[in-house]
Amino acid sequence: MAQFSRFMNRNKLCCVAMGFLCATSAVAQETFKIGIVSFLSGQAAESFGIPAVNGAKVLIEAFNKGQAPAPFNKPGIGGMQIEAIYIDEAGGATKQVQELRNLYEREKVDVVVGYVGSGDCLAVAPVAEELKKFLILYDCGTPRIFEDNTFRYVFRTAAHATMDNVAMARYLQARKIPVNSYSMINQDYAWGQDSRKDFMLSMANLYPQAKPAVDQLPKFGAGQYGTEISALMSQPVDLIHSSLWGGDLQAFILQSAPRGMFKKSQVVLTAADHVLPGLGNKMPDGTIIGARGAYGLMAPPSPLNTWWWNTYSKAYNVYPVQAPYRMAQALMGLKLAVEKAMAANKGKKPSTEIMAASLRGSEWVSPAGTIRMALSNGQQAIQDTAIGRTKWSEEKKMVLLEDIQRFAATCVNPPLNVKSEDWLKSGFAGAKCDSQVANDKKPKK
Amino acid sequence: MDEQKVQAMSQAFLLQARGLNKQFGAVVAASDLNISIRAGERVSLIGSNGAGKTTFVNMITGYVKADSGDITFQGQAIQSFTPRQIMRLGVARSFQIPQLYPSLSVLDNMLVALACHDNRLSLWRTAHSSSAHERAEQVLSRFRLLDQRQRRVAELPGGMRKLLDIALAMTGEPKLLLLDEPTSGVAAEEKFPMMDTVMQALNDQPLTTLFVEHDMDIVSRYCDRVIAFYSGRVIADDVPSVALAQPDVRRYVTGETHA
Amino acid sequence: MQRLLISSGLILLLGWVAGAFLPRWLQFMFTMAMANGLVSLGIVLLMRGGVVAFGQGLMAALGGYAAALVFLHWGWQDALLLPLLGGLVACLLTAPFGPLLARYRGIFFSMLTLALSMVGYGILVKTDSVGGSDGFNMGRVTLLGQTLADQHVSMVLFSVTWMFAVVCSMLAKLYFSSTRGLVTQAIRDNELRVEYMGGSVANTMAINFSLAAFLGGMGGALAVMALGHIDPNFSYWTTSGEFVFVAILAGTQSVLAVMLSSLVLEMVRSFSSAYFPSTWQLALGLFLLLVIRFLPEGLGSLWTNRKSKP
Amino acid sequence: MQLALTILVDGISYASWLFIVALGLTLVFGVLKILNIAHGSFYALGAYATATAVAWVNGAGLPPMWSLPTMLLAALAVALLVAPLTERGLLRFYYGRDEVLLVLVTYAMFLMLEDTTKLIWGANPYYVSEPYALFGNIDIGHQSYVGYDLFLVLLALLVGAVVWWCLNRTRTGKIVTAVIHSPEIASSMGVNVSRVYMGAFVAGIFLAALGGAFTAPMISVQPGVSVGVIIISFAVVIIGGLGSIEGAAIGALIVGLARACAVHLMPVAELFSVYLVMALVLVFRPQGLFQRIQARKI
Repeated sequence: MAQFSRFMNRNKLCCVAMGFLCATSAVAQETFKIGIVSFLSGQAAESFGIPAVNGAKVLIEAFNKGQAPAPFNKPGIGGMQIEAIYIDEAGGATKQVQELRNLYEREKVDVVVGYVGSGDCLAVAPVAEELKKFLILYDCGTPRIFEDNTFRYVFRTAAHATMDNVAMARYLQARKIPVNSYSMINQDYAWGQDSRKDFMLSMANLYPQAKPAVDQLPKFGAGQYGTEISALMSQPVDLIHSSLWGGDLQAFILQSAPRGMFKKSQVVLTAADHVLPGLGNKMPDGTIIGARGAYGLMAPPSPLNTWWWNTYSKAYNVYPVQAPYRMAQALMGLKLAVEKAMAANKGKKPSTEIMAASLRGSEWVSPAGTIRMALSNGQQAIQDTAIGRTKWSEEKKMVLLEDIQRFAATCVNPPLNVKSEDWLKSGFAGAKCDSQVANDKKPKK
Repeated sequence: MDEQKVQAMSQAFLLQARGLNKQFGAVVAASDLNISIRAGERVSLIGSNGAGKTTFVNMITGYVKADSGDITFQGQAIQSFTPRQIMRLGVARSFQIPQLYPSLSVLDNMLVALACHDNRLSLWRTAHSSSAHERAEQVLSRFRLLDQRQRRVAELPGGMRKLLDIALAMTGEPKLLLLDEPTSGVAAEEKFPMMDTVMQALNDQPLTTLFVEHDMDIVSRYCDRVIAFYSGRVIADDVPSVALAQPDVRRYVTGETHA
Repeated sequence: MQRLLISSGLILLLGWVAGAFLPRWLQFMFTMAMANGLVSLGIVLLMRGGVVAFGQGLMAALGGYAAALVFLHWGWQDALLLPLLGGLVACLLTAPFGPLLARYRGIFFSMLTLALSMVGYGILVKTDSVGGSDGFNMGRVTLLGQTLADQHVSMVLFSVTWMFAVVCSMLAKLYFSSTRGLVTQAIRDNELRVEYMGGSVANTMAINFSLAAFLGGMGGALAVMALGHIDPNFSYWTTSGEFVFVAILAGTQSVLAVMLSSLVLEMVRSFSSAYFPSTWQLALGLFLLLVIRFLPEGLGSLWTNRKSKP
Repeated sequence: MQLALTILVDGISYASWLFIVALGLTLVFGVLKILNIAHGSFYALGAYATATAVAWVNGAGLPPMWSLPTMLLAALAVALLVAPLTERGLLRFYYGRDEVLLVLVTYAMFLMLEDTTKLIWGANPYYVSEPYALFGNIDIGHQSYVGYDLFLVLLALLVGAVVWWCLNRTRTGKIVTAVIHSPEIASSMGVNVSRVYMGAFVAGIFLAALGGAFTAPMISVQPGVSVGVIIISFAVVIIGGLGSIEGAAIGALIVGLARACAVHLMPVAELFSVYLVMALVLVFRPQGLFQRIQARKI
């Protein structure tokens, strides 16, 4: 009982301290408070959450010290020091809605950048809108968010998931890989189900003759794939598609490679770049993988990218993969937008209204290439993407990607005001695939 | 014999058990028991441990199903009934180990009994109505438990638990009352006062009583018929003086009590 | 009875007045706490009969989905109507299971309810028409035909939820002291004797199960109205686990304690995840252990002494 | 026919993995009457310990076969270090409480262990796939299986046999079974019940850790591995009957085969096949397959 009451008192103290903290941050203008929400625990922590948060930490530090290259070289955000609060995304949409409200109204943050889970994004978007607060979704995949609603204060600074599977299908076609039959294994929740649907529709457009064979939907976090692998291998197919990620993907590769699945069929993994550094030579050569953007090994070479690559690698002695890149492009877009807004606001800290207005429809250069807030009235980004083929390099002791092919954003994303699914069913109507950059060198480490 | 006669016979008896058999594994708890009880009788079942007394009571009250044979209560066959249905016909019992609601007060125990007996359980009508309290307290006073009514049963001494257990059985105003070793676990000097209380409480209404008992003094003092069990069979069935005098009874039953 | 009515009336008014002075985030936290509290109240109802439902999340999910779906498809948007409807749907859909579950006790009751809720979870994840695992959003409710402005919505939802919480608590209190309520406690102590007294254990258990379902559905609907979003996680076992925890923390002796515990849990979780972002589970777990260790009878035992009836 | 064979093999190999984990769960419940949600966390601990230990063995340049005993030792270490700590320092304060309350206690333990593991090993994935290649591949029908998976089947059989023998053929086993039946009587017969509790808990945790240890080579060890095994091993012991060894075996087989059938014949049903089986069994055998309802003396 004693401990118990003491515990409660500590919480009361917390509240008081917090109240005071809010008061100060409300009057003081020199800080810009960002709430950053991502997975710090659970299955998505290792592959997405923690790398993204790590990325945010180094980048914000660089921003505050003014060490980032132009045009990001102004210290902090327009001179305001950035103060970040990190929240764990684990625990379901219900918890996220509550914590988002607490971030805005208790912690008084100026903007929240976060959310990997599509369900979480769907849930929090209307809340930010109701509170008229600035919200940037940096990662989650589902197209539904902006296709089913219109928002003014909610943005997504990364392309939605449709791109991943369209690009994959286009890659197969561009590389003239024959596909007469294909099997699939995707997790049995929205991400997996959507990826599966997108891929089938894309294949129907580009490989009308290809027949889907085995169609596996293991539950999220299954861990054991022996049975699924048997099912997949029970039918000889040209191609095996999967949108598995993180621990599930790693387990799947570790268990299926020894059984010769990667030799029997061409395996394509739409979101697999983040497992390469860990898996190393356990990653079978010749696997075609996507990174949900031109990220990591597939990022277009540029001074900015080299800087980002080196900064992150130095801090965590592993190179950045999709998650940190996505976080970086969000924070960079935010920084520029806010600074533009401040300029318009005579150097004073701008209101949410102005900040949102200046991010809306804007575009900026990120380590992964140009990000354009092109869709859904300028709230939803499109970006170039790339697909590559794995190759273990003995001397570098790391998995490299070869046959990298880039796809222009307009080639793999639906045009303005067209729903992804309709676009897929329409046979990619209105896609512009002119500016295709073929394989080039990956940035030096 | 033909149906009418069976009917007629069983009408004459309040309770009738015919050809009851029950085995637990190798143990024979009842073999071809034929027992008939007339209304108003005070019968005591005696026998050494494992002779089948409690099993017989359990079979009558539906806790144990007989392997074969049938039981009629007021001419109605009840061997397939659940304890609940049998109780509803007017058969109440007390237990060797008092079956009470330890976390509730004595009064609440009675209120539960009343609520169940009235069989009109309500989601809103309070269980603590003044009429219910009256009825409960009336029964409690008959069993000399009135001043204990606010105590939690868990805190009651053994003798009082026994009384309350019987009191609960009585609230149903049963036609047949079965007492399973009412004095077991009660201190020797308390036995008689306790049985007096019980018997006075019973005297208030015409009630057939069947009780399982070890103490022969209690048997000869409080009942007018004795049925002696030995390994599942009835070895004697008569007025106490006669029954207790029988050699078999002396050998197998009372022998161990007065050696 | 009068006393109960008057006191609840006062509590209701007090809550409304106090709510108006709370910051919005706290208003929302209260709203969620009350909504969840109602779900847990259902568990407490069952606990008084000696069983703990580990699948109460399913009830909340059913109520929530029902409310959200009629909101979207039939245009029933009234904040007072939806919770009742949610409760009713949860109650009716699960009623068939009541008699079955009434046969189970202890860990088996818990596990069977858990299994059912997980099957429900699976089905919801599978159903694209309700958004699969991502669930879907529900718009803003109306109050007696009035649409609600941004700045009012959180206060209105708080008031509505508070009202349902208080009314249900009052009814629960009434039920606890009713004949069936008393028999429920007797069943926890000794169901054999209840049967021997001619009371039907099965009926009582089944009825409690349905009442619990109603409260769960209502709580779920209220939560969804506040969140504006529903997804299958409502029916996931960890969610049910939190509801159970609130019930245990409250104990079976006081209705007020249930709402309080629910609030305490929200607070602890929110602050620990804000101040120890990567070790909040550690903090929460520690808290659970301390409570179970030092408050075996639940918060309620702090102000209701064991002897007196609840 | 070919399909039937594949289903059988897949089912059995999944079942054997499940059995090792579930056995510990059912043992702990049988003796301590605790349905341990934290079981999954100990499974994870076993996997992490293995990751560290085997990495060290490989680093030391020892022959790969050494990694098998190493895994065993890793599991043992977890059991001997962590189990007594949690049992003495935590669980014993809650003995005799209601079963469901204890479920919550272990739920809290689960939350805490999740973060603790993260604090010790961080969030990065660990790989120890070397042992996975130890036994090469074996062809059964048209399928090529990894020898290691089939080795797990043998391991499961061995573990099952050993536990069965200990419980039924040794004096300690007799004592344990006595405690399972009635702690009161056992202690009145002079059995040191708390010692038995401790022992059983250590054994149970060892089995959990063992499961984790031997799964580590086929997965990437990282946060969240624990969650996956909890509910499914619950299903197994509930189906088999809480506290029953043969029950755990049969339960694991049922679940493994049910899942294999779902995956091969009706992939869309995989998500809830297990829960359906569990619900069905409970409906027809409320106490699980290997538990009988004992009448109470009145």
